[in-house]
Amino acid sequence: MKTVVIGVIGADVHAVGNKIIDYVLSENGYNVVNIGVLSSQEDFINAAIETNAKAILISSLYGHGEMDCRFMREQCEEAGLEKIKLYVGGNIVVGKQNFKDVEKRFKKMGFDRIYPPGVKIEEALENLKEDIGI
Amino acid sequence: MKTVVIGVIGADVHAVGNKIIDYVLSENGYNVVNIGVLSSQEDFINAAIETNAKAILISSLYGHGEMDCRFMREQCEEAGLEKIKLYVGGNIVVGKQNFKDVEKRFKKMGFDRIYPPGVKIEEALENLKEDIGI
Amino acid sequence: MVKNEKMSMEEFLEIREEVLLQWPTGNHPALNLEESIKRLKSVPPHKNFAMKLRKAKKEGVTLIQPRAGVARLNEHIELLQYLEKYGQADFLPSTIDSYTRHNRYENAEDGIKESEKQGRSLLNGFPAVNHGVDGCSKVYEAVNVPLQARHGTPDARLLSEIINASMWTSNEGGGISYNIPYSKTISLEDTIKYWQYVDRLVGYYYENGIELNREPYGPLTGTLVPPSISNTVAIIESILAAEQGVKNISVGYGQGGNIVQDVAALRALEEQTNYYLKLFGYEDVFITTVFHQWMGGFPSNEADAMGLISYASTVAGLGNATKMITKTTHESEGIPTKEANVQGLRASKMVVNLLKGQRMPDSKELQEEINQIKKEVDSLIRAIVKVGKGDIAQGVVNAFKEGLIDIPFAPSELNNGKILPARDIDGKIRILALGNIAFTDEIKEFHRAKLEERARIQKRELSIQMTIDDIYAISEGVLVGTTKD
Amino acid sequence: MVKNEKMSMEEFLEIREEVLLQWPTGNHPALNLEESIKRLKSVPPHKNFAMKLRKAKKEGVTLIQPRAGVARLNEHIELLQYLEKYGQADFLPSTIDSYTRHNRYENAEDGIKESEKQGRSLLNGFPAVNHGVDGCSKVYEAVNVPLQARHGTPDARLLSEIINASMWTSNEGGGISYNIPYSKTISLEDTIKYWQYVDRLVGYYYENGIELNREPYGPLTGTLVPPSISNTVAIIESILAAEQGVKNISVGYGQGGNIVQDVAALRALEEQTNYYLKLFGYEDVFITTVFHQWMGGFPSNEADAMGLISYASTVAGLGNATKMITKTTHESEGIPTKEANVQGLRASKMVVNLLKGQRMPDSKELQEEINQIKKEVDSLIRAIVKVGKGDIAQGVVNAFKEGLIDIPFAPSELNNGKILPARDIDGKIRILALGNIAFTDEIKEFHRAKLEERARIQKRELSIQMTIDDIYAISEGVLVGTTKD
Ligand code: B12
Ligand code: B12
Repeated sequence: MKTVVIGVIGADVHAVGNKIIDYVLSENGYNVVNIGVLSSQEDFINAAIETNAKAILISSLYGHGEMDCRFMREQCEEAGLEKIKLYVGGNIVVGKQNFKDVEKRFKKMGFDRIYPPGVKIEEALENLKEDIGI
Repeated sequence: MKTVVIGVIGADVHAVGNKIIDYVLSENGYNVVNIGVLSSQEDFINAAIETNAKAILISSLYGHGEMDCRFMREQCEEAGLEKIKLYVGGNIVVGKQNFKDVEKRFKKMGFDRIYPPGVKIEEALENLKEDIGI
Repeated sequence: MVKNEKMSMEEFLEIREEVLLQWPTGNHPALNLEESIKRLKSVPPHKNFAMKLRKAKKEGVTLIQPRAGVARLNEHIELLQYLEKYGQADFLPSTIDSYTRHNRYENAEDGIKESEKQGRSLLNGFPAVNHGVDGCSKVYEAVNVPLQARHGTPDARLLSEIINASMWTSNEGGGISYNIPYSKTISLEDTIKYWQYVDRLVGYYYENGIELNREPYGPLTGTLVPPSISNTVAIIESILAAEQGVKNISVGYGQGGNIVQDVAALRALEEQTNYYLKLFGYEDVFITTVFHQWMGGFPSNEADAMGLISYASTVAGLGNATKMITKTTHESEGIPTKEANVQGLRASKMVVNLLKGQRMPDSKELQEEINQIKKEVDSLIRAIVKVGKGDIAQGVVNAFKEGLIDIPFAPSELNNGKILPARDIDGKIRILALGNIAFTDEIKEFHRAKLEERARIQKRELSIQMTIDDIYAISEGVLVGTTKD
Repeated sequence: MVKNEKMSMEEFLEIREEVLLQWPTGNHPALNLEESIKRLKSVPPHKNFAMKLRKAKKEGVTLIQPRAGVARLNEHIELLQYLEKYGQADFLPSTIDSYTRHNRYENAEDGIKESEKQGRSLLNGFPAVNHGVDGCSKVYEAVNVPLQARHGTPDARLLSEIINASMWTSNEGGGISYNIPYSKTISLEDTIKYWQYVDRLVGYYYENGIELNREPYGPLTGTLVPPSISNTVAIIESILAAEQGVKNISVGYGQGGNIVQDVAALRALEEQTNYYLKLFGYEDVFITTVFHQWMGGFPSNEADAMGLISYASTVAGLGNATKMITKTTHESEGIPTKEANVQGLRASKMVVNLLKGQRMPDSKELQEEINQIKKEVDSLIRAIVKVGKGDIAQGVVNAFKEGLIDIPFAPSELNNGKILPARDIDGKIRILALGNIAFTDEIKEFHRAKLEERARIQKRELSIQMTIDDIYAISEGVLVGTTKD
């Protein structure tokens, strides 16, 4: 059983999606470590190290995602998490923006997969299986 | 008391605005000759000749205004109505079009004043006073 | 003299010969009745208007239908496909252009040519007669939902022949509703006859195992029409249609603006249509209701229009209409683009979906309004039957002559044109000047009292200015007009 | 130990000194209370939230207010002016950014700088504390309608000081409603204290002749919250505020989706807030209701969103809410542009205007739902008073601890998090898993029966999947979710 860390980054308290992601990934055979809302980059990284997770799924809904996610990849590498997959989804920027641009910015920041608003976790399952197996 | 001919041109049966125009112009001191809906260019011209009208106010709501109004100015001239003022209003073309373009097309056809959708007759009163007095 | 009597097959076929000669497209192999029966039998249930309505009624849902029509065939097909795909339209229309409505097929032909030349539609609808069975059948083949002709044609006999043979399974209109609001001088005797023909055709198909839907046109002039007047017309036209053998009828009603009155009108309409059909001896007619989103002058701001469209959808849902005709954000300006049409459809669909299964609960106010409408309709129908000496067709002709029934703002010279509607203080539509309308004294008193109440509260006089203010009101974002001076 | 007792002036002033030191902008001459009283007294009635609400309540109209806030002062002012001018907003907000909500003023400062640099807002709201009294007063001067801070801040003491001194005459929030849905670990004792301070400030102004409005935050997590739960929180927060001397309170409720339940919830909320305030000895508190357009996940299609927004407006009108908070067509995507915000406002305004004076008539179904909600609220409040040994503040703290009151999907660890809501077959929100919620057996049985009925009709099991389907449902254009498998 593969382990994934999930949580909501920054000063963000949107809890609904997080609870559903927890339920759906668990139902689909993952060991889910849910650090919940209001989580810092360190919280994600520590949880991943402790549980030997294969992927970190960051949710950001409230708009500050771009600021909260800066240097996440670098922090992971510093902590020795070289091969960990980094996903981000929700409403990760402020306002209705062209998603292609947003994706580019987050790719540059080292994220492996970036999801636009409205992509449900059910739809991302395939990617996860592809990237880390079950 | 100045006389004006009003009516709805072509195969158009929109009667509500026509009834209001009749009422408002009469209230405001004009002798209104209302030839009603489904009126042809000849109907307008004959009424104007018979009543010595100073202006013809054509309504067209249903979209065929552009076709129905072709050569109206020429017909007037042929009938000896050289100085008559020609107004047109309502929804005079098909669809939501740029009004500047529409105005240009109708100016070219010899109309003196052209009104976009939503201009109520009350708002055109000033123009009428200016053009033909009361 | 027109009578409410089933047209004999001989008479029908005799007229038919002439009708098919009115324009070259009347000469088409599919217009052989045996052939058209075969074609219509091939229509699957999901593309049959009558069947889809039966299903919707059973499920208690409100389905949606836009208005749409352009001059050129290919453009028209693209338009309908777009509305089906992106607008989730449950039914598709073909709104017919105004030249065709007045049987001016030459003008329509010019319109098509001019539209081809300019690459944009110069007609305000789809000229179905000119496109003929070939064109109309292509439209049918191109879509996956039932098709209906929507028009306003006093004499729609050739049009109806063509669209039915093209497997369009519904047709809007009626001898009154497509005359008085849509014409100036054509006699009611004539238009009732014309529509008896149209209905007889549908009845004939029914005898041959094909159920088609017919829809009397409910909103009439779309402008402050009191519910009892439009409901009366819908009921009469249903009776006239039933006599000719029509078995699947949708009665329509245009939004008035007050939600209680509108729900009451829908309920009264359905109940009384069923009641009167039975009373007149028509037993197995299947009735559904159609709600038209606000038919009067629209606000020009597009967001305002969306608000109005969605509010109307709420009423249709709570009033349990089986079908709703949608408007668009371009309404006040001109024929909508397909994108604007889709916006109206989607907003409407969203609302009726959320209201699935939700109804306005029964209440004293609702019941009172239902009773009021029914009382008025009873009063009008009684008068019509009386002046028709028992014949409802003859009754209608005479009732209009005497102004016993009178449609506000109608262009027709056959209409008395003496009544003036206005809203009461709640926004319910009442009648300010009653003309010669066949209401009992009690009803007349009720209307006067309601409008005097408004005059008192608004501190203004009872006058035509009230009506004018109310005509402008909704487009200016209020329901009950306030005085301008 | 927190108690529902009026804070003494000494304690208030003592805390105040510390609060004003939390960030440099706390040091401003206008924050001298004598000075701020003078400033607040200069606010004309049309810019005073409390007064405008009193007027609206008297006239029976529904006024509208958007959400809006950006990082930079000038941009924020332009935004509000735009919403007032083109959106016809009756009240203006300043939605506060999330860093400020968590008292992370350094982060907010970074956000402002970064926003200046990039020329677009990188914050999700207006950082009022950082902009201080000078900035906030400029906002006040720039608009012609009352201003309110809308946020989600567990400790909003400094923020409240600054906005009140800047002549913003309303403040949203409360010790429960701005804790449980907006925080993870902050204790209720603390947040209740913080909000007692905020209320005490308002009470102090009232003692000095200035009436300000306060608004407990109604929708909580905005996600399938059963009306009795949010109403209970609103009532409790009203009592807590009244104790501190607040006299003008707006209680809020977020649209659930079923129109009868929503109207019932609004009516029960107003009636019970008044009832309980009197019961607890607070006599002259003026209560209005606020209706929030759908607070859960929105549909992504903009026309769908317009439908939902307008449907919500119909409910607010028929339910006679005095204020409505509007949403936009960008809701599912991100902070709206000003144009999108205006569209939502205008559609909303159109609908509430058309519904002016129209109410949902009383009916058996409505009355039953009102009674049901009231019974549940009574049951919850009784339990809270009991575990508080008569003190409502203490009661809330203990009730949350024991899960007697429980808010679905809340992020807070203080919340039991054991209840799961789901819709019954009519779309009314009921509770599937009841956790330890303080309902009588009769109420529990009612909820079970309602959901079993749905399970039976939908031929599915009672499970968490029902809840999940319902969470997605409205954004997918239906009210009651259907099973995915
Ligand atoms: C009510 C209505 C009807 C009623 C008319 C009842 C009747 N017999 O009167 C019914 C339902 C029958 C109807 C039918 C049709 N209609 Co119609 N109708 C309307 C609607 C909703 C309101 C019109 C109205 O009464 N407004 C209130 C009055 C007071 O305003 P008004 O007519 O605009 O007139 C005022 C001003 O325009 C101005 N004015 C008018 N003329 C003039 C002239 C001058 C010189 C001046 C200064 C001012 C002026 O002063 C008037 C008083 O203030 C409009 C759309 C809208 N405006 O919201 C569509 C509309 C006019 N209809 C339209 C169409 C296409 C039709 C139909 C072809 C098809 C259909 N949709 O069913 C048929 C046509 C029938 C025919 N042969 O004419 C289109 C026209 C499209 C276009 N131009 O691109 C419109 C714009 C709707 C749309 N967006 O598609 N309609
Ligand atoms: C409910 C809600 C709230 C509730 C949250 C309650 C709670 N504690 O959970 C309340 C009312 C408290 C709230 C508050 C705020 N909110 Co809010 N909220 C919403 C809303 C309406 C729905 C969110 C939701 O629950 N959706 C349902 C769940 C199931 O979907 P989801 O969260 O999107 O998650 C799914 C997918 O996105 C995906 N997913 C999520 N994360 C990830 C990660 C990965 C890796 C993958 C693969 C998938 C994935 O899977 C999830 C399950 O399928 C959204 C707008 C919308 N979507 O309609 C705004 C929204 C998210 N909120 C917003 C904002 C700004 C705020 C506030 C700052 C201000 C305000 N409006 O009051 C505060 C912020 C508080 C804070 N500090 O965080 C903005 C964000 C703007 C932006 N990004 O530009 C939004 C988009 C609204 C808007 N358009 O303005 N909010």
